[in-house]
Amino acid sequence: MRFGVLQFPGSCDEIDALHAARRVGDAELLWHGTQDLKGVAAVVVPGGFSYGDYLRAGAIARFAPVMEAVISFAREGGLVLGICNGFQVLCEAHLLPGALLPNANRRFTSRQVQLEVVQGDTDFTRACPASLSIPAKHSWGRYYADEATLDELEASGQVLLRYAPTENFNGSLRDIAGVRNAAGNVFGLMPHPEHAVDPLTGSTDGLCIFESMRLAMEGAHA
Amino acid sequence: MPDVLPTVEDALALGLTQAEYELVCEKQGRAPNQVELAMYSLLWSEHCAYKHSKKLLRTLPTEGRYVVMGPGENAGAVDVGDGLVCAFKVESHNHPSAVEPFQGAATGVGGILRDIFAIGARPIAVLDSLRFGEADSERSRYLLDGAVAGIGHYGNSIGVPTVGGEVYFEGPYEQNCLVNAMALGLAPRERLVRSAAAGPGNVLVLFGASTGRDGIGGASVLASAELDEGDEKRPTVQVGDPFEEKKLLECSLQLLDHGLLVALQDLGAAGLTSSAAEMASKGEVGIDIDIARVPLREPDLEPFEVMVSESQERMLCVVAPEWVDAVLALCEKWEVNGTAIGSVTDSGRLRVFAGDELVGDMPVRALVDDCPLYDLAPAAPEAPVYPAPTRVLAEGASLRETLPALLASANLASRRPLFEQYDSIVQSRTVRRPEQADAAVLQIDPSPAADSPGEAPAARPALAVSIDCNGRRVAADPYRGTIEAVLECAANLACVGAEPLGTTNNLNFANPEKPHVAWQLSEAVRGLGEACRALEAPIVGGNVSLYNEGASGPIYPTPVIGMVGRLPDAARAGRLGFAAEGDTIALVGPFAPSLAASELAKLRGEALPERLGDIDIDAVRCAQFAVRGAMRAGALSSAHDIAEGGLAVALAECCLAGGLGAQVRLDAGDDPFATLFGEGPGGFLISGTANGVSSLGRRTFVRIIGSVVKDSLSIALDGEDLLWSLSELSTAHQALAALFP
Amino acid sequence: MRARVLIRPKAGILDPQGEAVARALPALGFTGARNVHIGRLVELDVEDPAQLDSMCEKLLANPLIEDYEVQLLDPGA
Amino acid sequence: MRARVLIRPKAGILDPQGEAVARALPALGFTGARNVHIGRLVELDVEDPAQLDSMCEKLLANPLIEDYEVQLLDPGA
Ligand SMILES: Nc1ncnc2c1ncn2[C@@H]1O[C@H](COP(=O)(O)OP(=O)(O)O)[C@@H](O)[C@H]1O
Ligand SMILES: [Mg+2]
Repeated sequence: MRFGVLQFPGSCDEIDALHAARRVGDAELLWHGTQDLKGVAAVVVPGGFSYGDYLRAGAIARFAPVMEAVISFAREGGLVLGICNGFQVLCEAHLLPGALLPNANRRFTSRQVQLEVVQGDTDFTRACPASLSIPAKHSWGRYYADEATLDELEASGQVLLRYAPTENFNGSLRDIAGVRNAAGNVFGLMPHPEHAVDPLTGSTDGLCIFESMRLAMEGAHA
Repeated sequence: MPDVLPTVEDALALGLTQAEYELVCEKQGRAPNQVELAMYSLLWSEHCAYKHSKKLLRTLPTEGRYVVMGPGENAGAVDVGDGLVCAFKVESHNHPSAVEPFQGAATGVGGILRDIFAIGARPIAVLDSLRFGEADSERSRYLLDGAVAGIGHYGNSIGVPTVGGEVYFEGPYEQNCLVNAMALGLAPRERLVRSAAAGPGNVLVLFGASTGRDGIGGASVLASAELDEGDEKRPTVQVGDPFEEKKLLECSLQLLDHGLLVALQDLGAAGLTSSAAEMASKGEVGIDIDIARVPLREPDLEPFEVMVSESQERMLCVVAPEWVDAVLALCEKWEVNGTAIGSVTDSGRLRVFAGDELVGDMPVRALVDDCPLYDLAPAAPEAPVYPAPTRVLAEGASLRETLPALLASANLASRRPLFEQYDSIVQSRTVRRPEQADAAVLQIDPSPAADSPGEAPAARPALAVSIDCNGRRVAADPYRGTIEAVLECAANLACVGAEPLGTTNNLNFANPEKPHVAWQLSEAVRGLGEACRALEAPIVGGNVSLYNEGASGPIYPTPVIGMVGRLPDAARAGRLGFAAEGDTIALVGPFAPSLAASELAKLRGEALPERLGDIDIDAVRCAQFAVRGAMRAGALSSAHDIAEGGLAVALAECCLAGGLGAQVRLDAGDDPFATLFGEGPGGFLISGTANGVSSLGRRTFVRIIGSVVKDSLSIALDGEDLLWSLSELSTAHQALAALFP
Repeated sequence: MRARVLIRPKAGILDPQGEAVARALPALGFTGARNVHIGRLVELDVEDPAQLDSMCEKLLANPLIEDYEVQLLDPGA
Repeated sequence: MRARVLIRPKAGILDPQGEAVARALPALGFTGARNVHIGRLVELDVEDPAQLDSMCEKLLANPLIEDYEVQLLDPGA
């Protein structure tokens, strides 16, 4: 039951994600230049600035050798979690619908946000309570998809997390903080659950996402 | 190489004096050529040679039980236990930030981070210290916006949290803003590396970004005439690339982990010139550099330009010949350009080649050690140096009106609109974020082993850090004002339960050749040394930035103090906010509030006083000791030091941070305004259970003044009852949001 | 051959940068500016201009949120 | 009148964005791209095109590190 956490040269939160995953299971880093996922049962695409992200967040990272492997892994049903920059990368790689745009407030913003768990019966949220307090920190976090796509995402239960009223500082459409793909095995969110796993450094509300993934991995192997 | 040698006029234009130029000729045994003159002019500049400050700096205490590396290296370092050291330093990027605030501040952060990993430490935190003109000035707002965005851009992108800082708005900084950045890093003790080159025959490897005309500024007078013709003045703004630096950082640390380096040095001010010369000087060796091998970003750089370019994100290392391939291979892994550009020699000379041609040849000693040092001619000013500020608080404002006015003033309002632009939590060490406590607290191990069930959780050692300086108080009294700045840093550490390990400082002053500035500088350094000695918090490094003045006069003297401390258990790190209804509130320490040089005096448009009140450093230290001890023992719910705005502002801050109110009774004293809003060192506001609070009693002054209540702040002052709702205070406190539309 | 790519936010997508500029202009005394939009400009030398469209689709622009326009610049210019 | 402003990093100034794209292109199979530079594109309606230069100097561009070029677009276009 191992998590693999991708490491790009400009990743920043990969060690945090590694340690968060280790609270519920085994985890190791996967270098961006490799195509070998080393048999992990779930992949985490972490936060940071993968390749500097100067052009558009996530635009260059999606072409990394490791992403080719992640794309096949996801197509075969493997669990993939994208956090912040990882979410952007997964959207750019078309593993998730929509795109992320610069924050409506035009600034990098770092803030503890209150989230509502919209779907509690998924591989990423099964262990979560109804609401979570988790930090968000980004400058490109405005979730966008066209109206038809948004309707469909909502109708098919693909919106897993929403910003609670007044918490949506980045201007995400329909307050979307996290979405999954239609198959249900790929999930991206802008807030950072890996930074909410220890009471000493904040809340522990993020742990439930890793815990949900662990349950899913065990279920898949049972 | 041009046949014509530069003239004495060129030397003067480059900032050397006539006498210095003659000394250069004497050391060279001839007139220097273009490359040599460019290099001398930079290494003999105030910035590199500390001509006006070195003698003073020698008076500072630099040794102590925790010091592992003192001044002289890229950063200082202190022992933090478990085989680890903490490296830290503060540095200024004032001038570049005044020219282009975003890039200036961003590259300031980049520069201080390189100093940290140049000694082998992984950067774990950044703090910023900013000064601008009054907040209603358009230029101040432009500079503030750019500087904050730039700091955030660099720190956020490279994955180092910005955990604290300070910003003040005062008229004397209008034409000369200050942008100082401090960084901390951690290293296993055995990974620490020095910058001294050694081993003739060893290879000099330059790695990182390619070299362009960045920051050539002053030296551009040397550019050959043909190139200048018709050319508009070349842009020399340095642009930061945090992604390049992130790779450089990881690459540098891996090179050290693999034991591949003899010495490591960052390229900062004066680029290759200063890095190579410093490395050679510290190792008492010579260095040959072939500039033809330096990777260039644009063609046609002249030899002197390559030597003085301040292109960012570059490092220089010394490698034994047999390890060069391994070094270059690691550079390749991190997609960092690495090139062997020279070698260590036993000649004691710095020789610059362009291919086969020798284009510069200088004794290392002359370059680094022989710049003349100057004595200051200090004299206290006879007339006030700084004009009184404009009055902004209505005449006759009541006690009740004054508190929200202070909370809304630019120097006191919440810094949230700034620090929300910084990632303060990446790396998972941040136990206290901005506005949670007086000092930032970082646990040393971000992923401690899980506690075994049934056993008490293991203690998690942590670092605490604070950066501080109230320039107005230093202007009023450089000696006592500087002592106060050091005491305030230590007080901030005490509030979270931390004991000081070491201190860094950035001396931002105006032109030291002016007697009153020389006086400010020497008085400040005297205070700095005295306070650091008393607190046993020695100086392990720092920076000096002089000539900060504009047409309308000098900046406030601003010796920015950064202090790092340690606490045994992050689980007991103090908070500043009131935590529980019913808790007892006490005023602790030898606090003697006065309105002299206070924030209220500023709002009232009062000129600076002639001096500050006397300070009993020992009594202050006892209070800090008591607060620290009680916090470590888990006896307190909160602790906050009383600073700008005095007791009433401190009370309001504790209320707002905790989302609770307070009910307090005080003696009005001679002047109720001084009682509520007077400032001075040594005061703490603590809360806790009655038992917890009384545990401090024997060691310092403790006055119980009230208790924590639900949702308003009330102060009974003899006959007068004052009441504010939390929402009124909170609205006032958020005033800075208006600066970031 | 020198080429220029103009990349603009798709119509209908909120453009906070453009709006901020539109808000800031009057304060500086510039009146009458409207419909301000901010995008990206990419300029590069290419050997094979036929590749430009696919470069845009794959990397330079995100067709979901951005439109692009390729201009080939006169080599003599 | 519709106007377009092209804002580019000044020659000689480091352009990390352009370098990042130049490095990424070959990996995607696009060879031969050189001198890649990334700037900003501002498009707006103005009443008085004579104001554009001063708008650029004051707000749209950062003249210290950027050059700008104003294009007036044919109103019929
Ligand atoms: N105010 C000061 N107090 C103590 N040490 C200082 C001070 N200013 C500079 N130093 C020390 O002098 C040395 C040279 O500083 P600096 O030129 O800023 O180094 P660098 O080029 O590595 O940034 C450093 O070791 C620094 O710590
Ligand atoms: Mg250095």
